Formats: sequence, structure tokens, C-alpha cells
Amino acid sequence: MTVDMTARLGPLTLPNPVLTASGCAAAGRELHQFFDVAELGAVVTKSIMRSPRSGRPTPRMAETPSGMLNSIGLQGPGIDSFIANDLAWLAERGARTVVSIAGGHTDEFVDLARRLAGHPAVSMIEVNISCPNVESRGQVFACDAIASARVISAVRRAADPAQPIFAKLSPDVTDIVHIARACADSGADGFSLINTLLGMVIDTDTLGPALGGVTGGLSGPAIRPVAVRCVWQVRKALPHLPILGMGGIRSGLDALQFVLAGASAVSVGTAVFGDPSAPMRILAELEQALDERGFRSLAEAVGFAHLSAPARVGRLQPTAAEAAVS
Amino acid sequence: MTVDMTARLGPLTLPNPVLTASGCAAAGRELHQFFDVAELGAVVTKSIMRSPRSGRPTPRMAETPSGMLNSIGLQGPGIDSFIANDLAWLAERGARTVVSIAGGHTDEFVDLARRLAGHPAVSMIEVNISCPNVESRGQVFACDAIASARVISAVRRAADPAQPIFAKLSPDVTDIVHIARACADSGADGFSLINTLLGMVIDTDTLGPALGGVTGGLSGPAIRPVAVRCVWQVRKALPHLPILGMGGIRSGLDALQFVLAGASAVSVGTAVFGDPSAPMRILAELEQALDERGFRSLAEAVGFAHLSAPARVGRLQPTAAEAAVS
Amino acid sequence: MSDTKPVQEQAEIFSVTKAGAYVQFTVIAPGVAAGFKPGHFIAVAVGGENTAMGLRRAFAIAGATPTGAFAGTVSFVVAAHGPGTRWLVQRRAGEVLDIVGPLGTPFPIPNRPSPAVLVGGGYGSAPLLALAQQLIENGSQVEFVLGAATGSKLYGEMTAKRMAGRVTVTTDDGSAGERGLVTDVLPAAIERIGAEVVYACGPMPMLAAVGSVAQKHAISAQVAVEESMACGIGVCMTCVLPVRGDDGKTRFVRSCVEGPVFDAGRVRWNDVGQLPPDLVGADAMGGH
Amino acid sequence: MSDTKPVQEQAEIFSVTKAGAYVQFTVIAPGVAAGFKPGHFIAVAVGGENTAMGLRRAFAIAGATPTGAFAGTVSFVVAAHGPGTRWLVQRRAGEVLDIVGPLGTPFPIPNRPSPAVLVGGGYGSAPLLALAQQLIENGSQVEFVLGAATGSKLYGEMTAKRMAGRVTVTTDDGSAGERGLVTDVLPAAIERIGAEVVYACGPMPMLAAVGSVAQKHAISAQVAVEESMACGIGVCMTCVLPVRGDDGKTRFVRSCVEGPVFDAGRVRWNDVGQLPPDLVGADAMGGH
Ligand SMILES: Cc1cc2nc3c(=O)[nH]c(=O)nc-3n(C[C@H](O)[C@H](O)[C@H](O)COP(=O)(O)OP(=O)(O)OC[C@H]3O[C@@H](n4cnc5c(N)ncnc54)[C@H](O)[C@@H]3O)c2cc1C
Ligand SMILES: Cc1cc2nc3c(=O)[nH]c(=O)nc-3n(C[C@H](O)[C@H](O)[C@H](O)COP(=O)(O)OP(=O)(O)OC[C@H]3O[C@@H](n4cnc5c(N)ncnc54)[C@H](O)[C@@H]3O)c2cc1C
Ligand SMILES: Cc1cc2nc3c(=O)[nH]c(=O)nc-3n(C[C@H](O)[C@H](O)[C@H](O)COP(=O)(O)O)c2cc1C
Ligand SMILES: Cc1cc2nc3c(=O)[nH]c(=O)nc-3n(C[C@H](O)[C@H](O)[C@H](O)COP(=O)(O)O)c2cc1C
Ligand code: FES
Ligand code: FES
Repeated sequence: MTVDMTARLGPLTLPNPVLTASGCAAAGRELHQFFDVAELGAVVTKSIMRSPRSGRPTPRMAETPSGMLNSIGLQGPGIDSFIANDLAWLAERGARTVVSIAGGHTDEFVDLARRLAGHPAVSMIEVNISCPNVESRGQVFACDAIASARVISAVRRAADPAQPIFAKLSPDVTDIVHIARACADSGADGFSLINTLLGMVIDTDTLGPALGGVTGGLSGPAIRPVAVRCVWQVRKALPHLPILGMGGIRSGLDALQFVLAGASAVSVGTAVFGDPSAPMRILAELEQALDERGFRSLAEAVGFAHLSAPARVGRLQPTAAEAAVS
Repeated sequence: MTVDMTARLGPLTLPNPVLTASGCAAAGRELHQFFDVAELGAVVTKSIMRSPRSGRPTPRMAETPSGMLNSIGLQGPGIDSFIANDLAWLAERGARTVVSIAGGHTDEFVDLARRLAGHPAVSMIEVNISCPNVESRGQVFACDAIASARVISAVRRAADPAQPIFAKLSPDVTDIVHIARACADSGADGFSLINTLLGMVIDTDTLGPALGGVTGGLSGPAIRPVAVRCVWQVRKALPHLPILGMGGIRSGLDALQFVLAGASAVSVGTAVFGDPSAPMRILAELEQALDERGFRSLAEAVGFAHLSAPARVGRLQPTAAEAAVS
Repeated sequence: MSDTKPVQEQAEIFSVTKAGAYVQFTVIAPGVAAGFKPGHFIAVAVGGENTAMGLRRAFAIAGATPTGAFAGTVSFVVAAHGPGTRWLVQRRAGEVLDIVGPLGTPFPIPNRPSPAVLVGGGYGSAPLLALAQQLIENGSQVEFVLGAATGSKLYGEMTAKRMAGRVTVTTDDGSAGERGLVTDVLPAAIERIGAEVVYACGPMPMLAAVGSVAQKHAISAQVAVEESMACGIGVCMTCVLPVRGDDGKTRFVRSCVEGPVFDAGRVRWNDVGQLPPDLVGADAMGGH
Repeated sequence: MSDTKPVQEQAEIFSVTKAGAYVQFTVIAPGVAAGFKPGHFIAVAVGGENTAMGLRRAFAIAGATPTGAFAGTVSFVVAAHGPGTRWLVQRRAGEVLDIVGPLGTPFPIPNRPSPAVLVGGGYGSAPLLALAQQLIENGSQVEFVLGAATGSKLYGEMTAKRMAGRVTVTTDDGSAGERGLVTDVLPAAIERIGAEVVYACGPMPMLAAVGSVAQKHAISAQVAVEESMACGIGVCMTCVLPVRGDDGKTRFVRSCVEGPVFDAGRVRWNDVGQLPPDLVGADAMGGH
């Protein structure tokens, strides 16, 4: 098996395209008990904010059909402790790191980007704009093109030019391409798609909301079709910008769907809860799936599904070719 | 078991709160082989348009984790044939009928409403505005408050005053309450929540979109948390307007979640494909669940989850009460 | 819609037996068995409690024994294909399957004895065995043509021989019978018995080819198709094919209700997966 | 974080036995067994292939036999509660479970012999049996208090008797032992042996009550909690409890890593499910 798995996320090149997802791998320490986190495309860390945050009251999760709801509320130690402890640990391990940052207002994002400037362990910054904007009654930045643009352009100006910044978008919008365009025009180097969908479960014993936070974020295989659709739409509209795809990826074939739809790399989130070594398994499965389909490199497969059926057929293995033409 | 299951949808009163979902029961004929459709709260018919429609090319469906995608494209015989055959058949059977109408522009909705005026078999009109508006590059009406308001006010004026009209909204919007308000201000008598989420599957054999329509509508248990959240938000914002809740309902407890969140009745859609007699089973399960929880009527339970925990506890069975206070 | 009323039954598995590359099930389902006619299919729930697979899987009924000394049984043949069928072939005797049937429109039976060639591709021969028996009972001469990619994917050859005597086998790889396609040997079979009708079940390209062979011989071909189905009972409209009606107009019709058996001459095989502009209602699709 | 490294193993079920209202599993999991200390738990995948249940279920390890003549085994006790545990109690010997463990921080063992009372509520007594054995080995006197809603929901009474001699049983309905709560009889037990520590596992309200009894006797209570867990390995932050630290400040800490065993005196029981304003980082929650 000799598929070139090198993943290119704009200016950033990674040895392979499988990353963790923000908030589903903490800062890598715990998963390192199951596999060497330096073997990941990169570790994507839990969204960090300026100050320590308690997060929301429990219960913080509810299992749902082929998914789960979470309302963690961005619990974290704050940027200082994160850099001193988590980032230092990741640097020691030689793990490539994508640092996810979140803020309540534009300035907080800017401060965070500045604090990370020049840090050797930081391969990229993921800007989690799928979080509430305190300055507009808690409306999520990513639900408003102007607020999104403001954050992204400010972060791009403040951040280390050597550190690409990806805008992480919410699927809970009328037109995700519209938001993506605004971010692209503001200097985003790429996109992370998608964050969770807003959902809710009623506990039929307590007869009230199951989560302490009332609503929560829906993740897992249940949302995969929505995630693939978002990747497809953004890739179609902005083919020149790289996409980090995520949402319900549990197997190599799931990951392949995202790659074919236009993702240059993928994040594995909720699947880790069910299988701590899922990222390594998925990487192996993806490489084999690409090989079986006659791809010599990951790059060849990125966005392949956008080609016309006839254009695709040449490249397919017999069985698939039949399916494609029949 | 003596729970009063009478369901009130604004001016409309139904003997029970379990309906079929538009497009998941055709016009009742086929399900009538499995149970008497006159025993349903009502039959909700497949969205009908003015003229016969072929619908989209196949493949039209893809199974997804705890859900499915469909891209039927509103195949149908057109309103004349519908009234002459389907509606007549339903009338003969004494089945209460909610007629779902869809249009490419406001005039088409208006014509359809006029055609249904005075028809004795029509209990209510469900206005499926989750379909593309040909006059604005195929953008879905329900994704734009102004377009939604225009359709709803026009239909309300054209429709038989004796026929309540419910606006069926799409969850694929930034703020569903904003759309709901626009519809309420335009005279909607209530809401049907929710239609499918836009999704996509890539076929990893053909390496292209799995559906002939490229994207499709995601339904089934996978979307239930999103549906419950939409019902909760709209109920909270517009408590005086009734809601017909739907999205992944497969059991009586699923239905109870919607009722507690604020739905006065529910539609069972995709679950019918897995279990043709699901609506009758769900009705029985819901009645038992209400009884076990000490509700004497369905009406008591509608929106119950919006009460504070202490306010709820009085009404709960011991075990649940503990859970609620602990 | 088929005139027999489908029922939903919790069917205990009476036996599970391997048959080449396939697994044959016999389940106790008196209600389904009672209404069975060759060409009918069943829809089986898969995955068990808490499964992520919400849709039923469709299988042609290979045979049924109506209720007599014992409760009626229904048999069907499963090829492991994806997760649902993989789950199914792991079931064991004594377990219970949730099945709905009989579904669809069965094969039309000529009202007078008429020589017929039955063409089965892979497990497609399953429904043809019951059909052959019915035809023989009404005095028709029948001959079989069975084809598959390879020998292990043939089904029912022995039973066919026992019933019909003459069975011609073809495989793509020549591992059994003659190397080639069923359509290579079909003309000879038709001529041998002066067939007045051809019945076929198998992959769509084969059905199209059988249709044109029959047409060349100016006889009708009744073929059972396989289209992806969400509901199997006619309520969802996922399973449609472009089929010419008596009025000469082509419509998308449901293969789970009007089919799975169609007159091959009426199916627009080359337009499957397309939206031909002359299709009734295609004009209305413009905006969408 | 616990010092023992968890592993993921495909563990064959060696035995499944009913124990009152519970089902006890023994599985072959040498890697988990090797690292086991009393108080550790495992996370078990449920539902099988194609399940809609993506999250593992947590179970306290009741005991482990390290690899010797035979491969190491791990045992745990399951109460059928919802779909995941209902699926689990239907498994049979010979089937394979995907388990991760040992997880969490085990019970602290005093470095010198110290009399201890072990209080178990329902299946909560499971992890205490292995603990008792370890305490006895280090020369500590132990006594058990086992409670449950009703007799059938007691677990391990016989084993406890064999090990510790003295076992006091309480049930809410009086169907076994004394009618009442474990905390009614706990003080007497503490005084009887001059206990220097209380260990407990069971429902949260019981743990809180045990904590205050211990406090009244000015001894420490080490309790194993049950919080809803999505990952069980410390990456998701769903399982947090408000716990006072050495600096006197209260933080939300992960019960799957820093716990499940906590010093009862440090857990802010009344604030569980709340967001106390003095919690570290609560101030930052304002806007959100
Ligand atoms: C009328 C009819 C009769 C059939 N008879 C038989 C039979 O006798 N023996 C047999 O082995 N198979 C038969 N099939 C095909 C069988 O239904 C599919 O192989 C099966 O549904 C695949 O399910 P899966 O989970 O294994 O595969 P998946 O690909 O995972 O199925 C995913 C979804 O696609 C649908 N699907 C996938 N392939 C097919 C297909 N070929 N036809 C219809 N739906 C499909 C499934 O129903 C499911 O909803 C028949 C199909 C039809 C429509
Ligand atoms: C550290 C720890 C040790 C445990 N030890 C045991 C034991 O020895 N024996 C035993 O029978 N049970 C034990 N439990 C409880 C057990 O994990 C739950 O009963 C089980 O997860 C319920 O799953 P379910 O699918 O049956 O119920 P559901 O309510 O359907 O579960 C839905 C989701 O909620 C979570 N959940 C529900 N109830 C609990 C709970 N009480 N605690 C944690 N998560 C929950 C599940 O993990 C799942 O993710 C323990 C829990 C923890 C955290
Ligand atoms: C428990 C949990 C916590 C999460 N925390 C964050 C976060 O802090 N920042 C963020 O950008 N996304 C967060 N996410 C979203 C994931 O990164 C990911 O976008 C989403 O879960 C979809 O991927 P998945 O289905 O593979 O989990 C979180 C998801 C979960 C389940
Ligand atoms: C095959 C299929 C066809 C549908 N057709 C329509 C339709 O014509 N009009 C409409 O308003 N909703 C339609 N829907 C959406 C359903 O009415 C329902 O809103 C949605 O599927 C969520 O409910 P469920 O998860 O119970 O299916 C369709 C859904 C499916 C699965
Ligand atoms: S499968 Fe639903 S209509 Fe045919
Ligand atoms: S359960 Fe995930 S951190 Fe504890």
C-alpha cells in the first residue's frame, strides 16, 4: 500500500489527514495512553479562552440516536495555564498542534491569537466562532456574517503570519456559504466544518430538559449527512480554500466521504468516546480505501465527487465503475 | 387508563394527537391495509402542487445512521387528481385529513388553498413552505421571513376561514423563531415543526453523490434533538400558537418529549417505513406514558417542560420526583 | 396495488441453510404465506433493538407453504451485501424476524398453458422456482436459464432441474455451465420450446437485455426489478422507475406496488436514473 | 490522572451469572486485570455493530484475577437500567465485549493498619469486596454495612460475611436486615471498631449522608461516585463534580479521572447540578 497521505491545509502540510476534534481530545494527554499523539495529523485542542472557565452545570450530556448532546460550556483553565502546561506537554511530545480559540468578543480572540504568536508547537489556529457573542445578546458569532468577518479579520491581523487560521463554522445557519465567503474575504486561510447542531432532549422522567444547559450541541454519526453537505457546498463555492471536515466520522469510509466532498483533512470527535484509538484506526482504513479505489495520493481524492460521473469512471475500480455507469 | 387524549390545534379539535407526516403516508390508502386510517388524529397527505410532477431522478434515498436522506422532489398527481381520487377516498373512509400544499410561487399556494375551500374532508391545511421559491433562484420560502410571510398571508386570505392553516417550517435557518413570528403575524393558525434537514451522502463506490438530486432531506431519529429544540424555542416565543411536532418520533416516549416541549399533536413520518403500524402503537404508548406520569389529559402535558423543576415535581411519579429534585 | 393485503408478522426462523454464496431462510409466517403468489416480496426489519438501521430490507419470496398440518412458512434467499444483510445472515433458527408481506404485484400467469423460459441471475432465480411450479401446474412447459458471475453465485439449479428438466447454466467466468451471459443462450431456449413468454429476475442490466431478446422474438418478458426501497409498501416514492402506460405516456411508477414485476417492454431501461423530458410531470420540475 | 495506564481489550465473556436483581460478568481481560486496584472502573461498548448507541457504559470493577495459570479476568456487576445495560444483560458466555480499563483513581489505602467501615448501596458494594480484601491483607479490621431499596437489590452479602465477619444489612422496605438507611446503623459500626475511615459506593444522596456521618465522627470518608460519563477517559468534561481543592477553592473536576473516588468532605454535594458563584471560573460564565 503506497498512497501518499500527505495532507495540505493551505500553507500547512501534515504527514496525514486525521486530526482530533476540538473538545473531544482535551489536550492530547489522555489519548496518549492509547497511541502516540505525535502520529496524528495534528492534535486539535479544546477551545481555550482568556480566563479560567467553570463551564455549565451538570448534566452535561445526553445520548441520542447515533449521536449525543453536550453542554460543556467551554470549561477550561484559561490561556496562561494552557500554554504553560498543555502546549508545553504537546511540544515535548513533538505533537503538531492546532489550537482552538474562543472568545466572548473580538478583543478576546485577538488577545488569544497574540499569546500564541511565535509559539513553535502551534501549527495552526482554529477560530471557534460557533460560540456566543456577549456583545449581541449571546448570539453566536458564526450565525452572523458581519460578526464572523470582524473576528476573523482581527485574528488574521493579530496572529503570527506563519500560523494559518481556520474559521470553524456552525451548521445552524440559513446559508453557510454566505458565512464562509465573509470569512474568506476577511483572510481566513481555510474552514473547519462543522461544529455541533443545536439540539435538545426532554427527560421523560423529570419531565424537563435533560441538560443543565437546557440546549446542547448535537454530534456523532447522526449529523454526518449535514456535515458532508456543508463541506460540499463550501468546497463548491470556494474551491481554492482548504477544508478540515468533521461530523460523525467513525470509519475510514466515513472520512472518505468528507475527502471526496472536498475536505483536505478530517477531525475525529465523538467517535473517540466510543473508541479511544479511533483516529489511528480511521487513518489506516482511509489509506486502504484510497488504495483500493486506485488513488495514488490523498490529494487526488480531495473534492473528487465534484467531477461528473463519466469523468470519475476512469479512476474507479471495476465494481464501482459498473455502479457509476449502470 | 382514562387519559383524555383530545388534541386541540387552535380551532381544530382531534380525538387524538397522533397524525401521519406529509410524504410518509401518501394519501392513507396503503396504510389502511395495516390499520383504519380514520383512527388517526388525522392523515397528513403528501404535499400536493397544482400540476402533476414527476419528482427527481433515482436514486431517491440513502440510509444514514438512525435516519435517511430522501430526494423525492414532490412527485405527485396534481391537485385535480388529488381531490378527485385521494381526498374522495379519505372522505369515504371518514378519515380526518390535513392537506399539505406546496408551490413554486405565492400564486400557486393561493390557487391550491382556493381549490380546497369548503371541502368537507379537509380539517386543516399544512402549508409546506420548506420548498424552493422559483422566483428567488430556488431559495426555500421558509428560509426567508419575508417570502414566508407573503405566502402565509396570501394563503390565509384565500383559504376557507373554517380551515386552519399551519406553516411547516424548515430547521435549516439561523433563527426559526424569527421565521415563526413572521408567519404568526401573517395569520398562521399554528406551526408544523420540523421539515427535514438538508443533507448529503457520498457513495464511496461511485465516488459521487449517492442521490440523483445530489442533496436530500434528512429525517428519522437522528434529527429528533433538533426537532425538539425547534418546538421548544417556538413554544417559548409564541406560547399562544399550537404546534404539530415531528422529527424522528418512533415511540410513545419520543412523542412525549415533543408534547412536553410544547407540541399539541405529533406527526409520525420515517418511523412508518420501519413499522407500518407505528402511529397506532405510538398513540397507545403515549397514552400509557401520560397515565403513568399522573397526567389526566394530554392538554395538561403540552409545554409542561417549560415549568420550573419545583413546579413540575408536584405532578411527578415518585421515581421521577427524586430525579428532579436530586 | 396488489389485491392481496400485506400483514406484519413476528416470524420465528424455522431454518437457516447455506446455499452456495447465499443463505436461505425459512420462517413461520402464516399470514404472509396465505397471500403469497410468485413474484411477491417481503420487507424484513434488520439490526434488532437500538439499531441505527431504521429501514426494512426487501427479499423476494422463494416459496411458501400455506397453513396445513403445520403453520404456514415462507422462505427467502439472502446475499450478504451491506450491514443489513450481514446482520441477517448471522441470525439463527429460533430467533424472530419482523417481516411485512406479501408485497408487490406478482408475476402474471397466462390463463391458458403457454411455454415459458425462466431466466434467473444470481439469487434472482429464487422467485422463479415457485413460479415454475405454478406454470407447470397450469400445464405450461417451462425451461430454465440460470446465470451468475461465478458458480457459487448460482441458486436453485438442482430444484430447477427436478421441476423443469431442462436447465441451461451460464457463468461470466465459466466456472459452471457455459462461459457467457444468459442472453447468449436465451434465444435457443425460446426457440426450443416455442416460448410465448419469458420471465426473469436479476440485475437490471440483465433484465434490460432479456427484454430485448424477448422483443426480437415478439414475445413478452415479465421481469422482477430491484430498486432501492425505503418503505416497500407504496407510501414514500423512493422506488420509482420510468414505465410506459397504456396511454403510451411514461410515468415514474412505484416498483414496490405496481412492481416489482413489470413488462420489460414498458420499462425505459436507458432512462433509469434520468429525468426524460417527455416523462409526465417532468415539465413541472423546471424551477426545482 | 491515575498512574495505571488503561488498555482497550476485546474481552471474551467467561461467565454470566444472575445475582439477585443483578447480573455478574467475568471477562477475560489480562491487560485490565494487570493494572486493577479497588475503585477502578471499566467502560464497556454496548449495542454491537450498527448500534445507535455510540457511548460506552461504565461499571465498577468488582474484582480481578491477575494472569497466572490462566489469563487474567475481570468481573463486574450490571443492573439493567436502560437500553445499554438491557443489551448487556442479554450477552452470553463466549461472546466478546469491547472494554477499556482500568479507569479512574482507586480507593486510597492507609499506609498503616486502620479499622474501616465499608458502606455499599445496591450494586455499590461490588467494588468494596476487593477493597476489603486489600485492607484485610494490610492488617486492617473491616466491617460492612450494606443497604438497598429491597432485599433482591443487595449485592455481595455472603462474600462480605466470609471476609469481614460482621455485616449489617438495611433495606428501605425491611425485606432484609433492618428497615431503614445505611446511615441509621453506620454510627454504631464506626464506634464498634473505632473506625478511622469509611469507604462507600452507591447513590449520590447516600454518599453525601455517609460523608456527614463520618464528619461527625471526625474521620474521613472515601466515596466512589456515579456521574453520567460520555468518554470515561478524561477528554470530554461531561462528568464533573464541584470539589474543593487543597487551596480551598472549588472547581469542576472530572469524576472519571480525578474520581470516581473522592474524599466526601471535599465534594460540594448540595451544589451538584448547580453553578455555585464561588466556583473557579464561574465568573467567566456570565455572558454565556
Ligand atoms: C423487490 C426486491 C427484491 C429483492 N430480493 C432479494 C433477494 O431475494 N435476495 C437478496 O439477497 N436481496 C434481494 N434484494 C436486495 C436487497 O433488498 C438488498 O441487498 C438489501 O436491501 C441491502 O441491504 P444492506 O443493508 O445489506 O445494504 P446497504 O447497501 O447498506 O443498504 C442500505 C439501504 O439501501 C437499500 N438497498 C441497498 N441495495 C439495494 C438493492 N439491491 N435493492 C434494494 N434496496 C437496496 C437497503 O434497503 C437499505 O435501505 C431485493 C430487493 C428488492 C427491491
Ligand atoms: C464510575 C461508574 C461506575 C458505575 N458502576 C456501575 C456498576 O458497577 N454497575 C451498574 O449496574 N452500573 C454502574 N454504573 C452506572 C452505569 O454506567 C449506568 O447504569 C449505565 O451507563 C446506564 O446505561 P443505559 O444505556 O442502561 O441507560 P441510559 O440511561 O439509556 O444511558 C444513557 C446514557 O447516560 C449514561 N448514564 C445513564 N445513567 C447513568 C449512571 N447512573 N451513571 C453514569 N452514566 C449513566 C450512559 O452512560 C449513557 O451514555 C456506574 C457508573 C459510573 C459513572
Ligand atoms: C463533548 C464535546 C465538546 C466539544 N467542544 C468543542 C469545543 O470546545 N470547541 C469546538 O470548536 N468544538 C467543540 N466540539 C465540536 C467538535 O469539535 C466537532 O465539531 C463536532 O462534535 C462534530 O464532530 P463529531 O461528530 O466527530 O464529534 C465539541 C464536541 C463534543 C462532543
Ligand atoms: C420520503 C419522505 C418524503 C417527504 N415528503 C414531504 C412532503 O412532501 N412535504 C412535507 O412537508 N414534508 C415531507 N417530508 C418531511 C416529513 O413530513 C417530516 O417533516 C420529516 O421527515 C421529519 O419527520 P420524521 O423524522 O418522523 O420523518 C418527507 C419526508 C420523507 C422521509
Ligand atoms: S419503497 Fe416506498 S413507495 Fe416504493
Ligand atoms: S467522562 Fe469524559 S471527561 Fe469524564
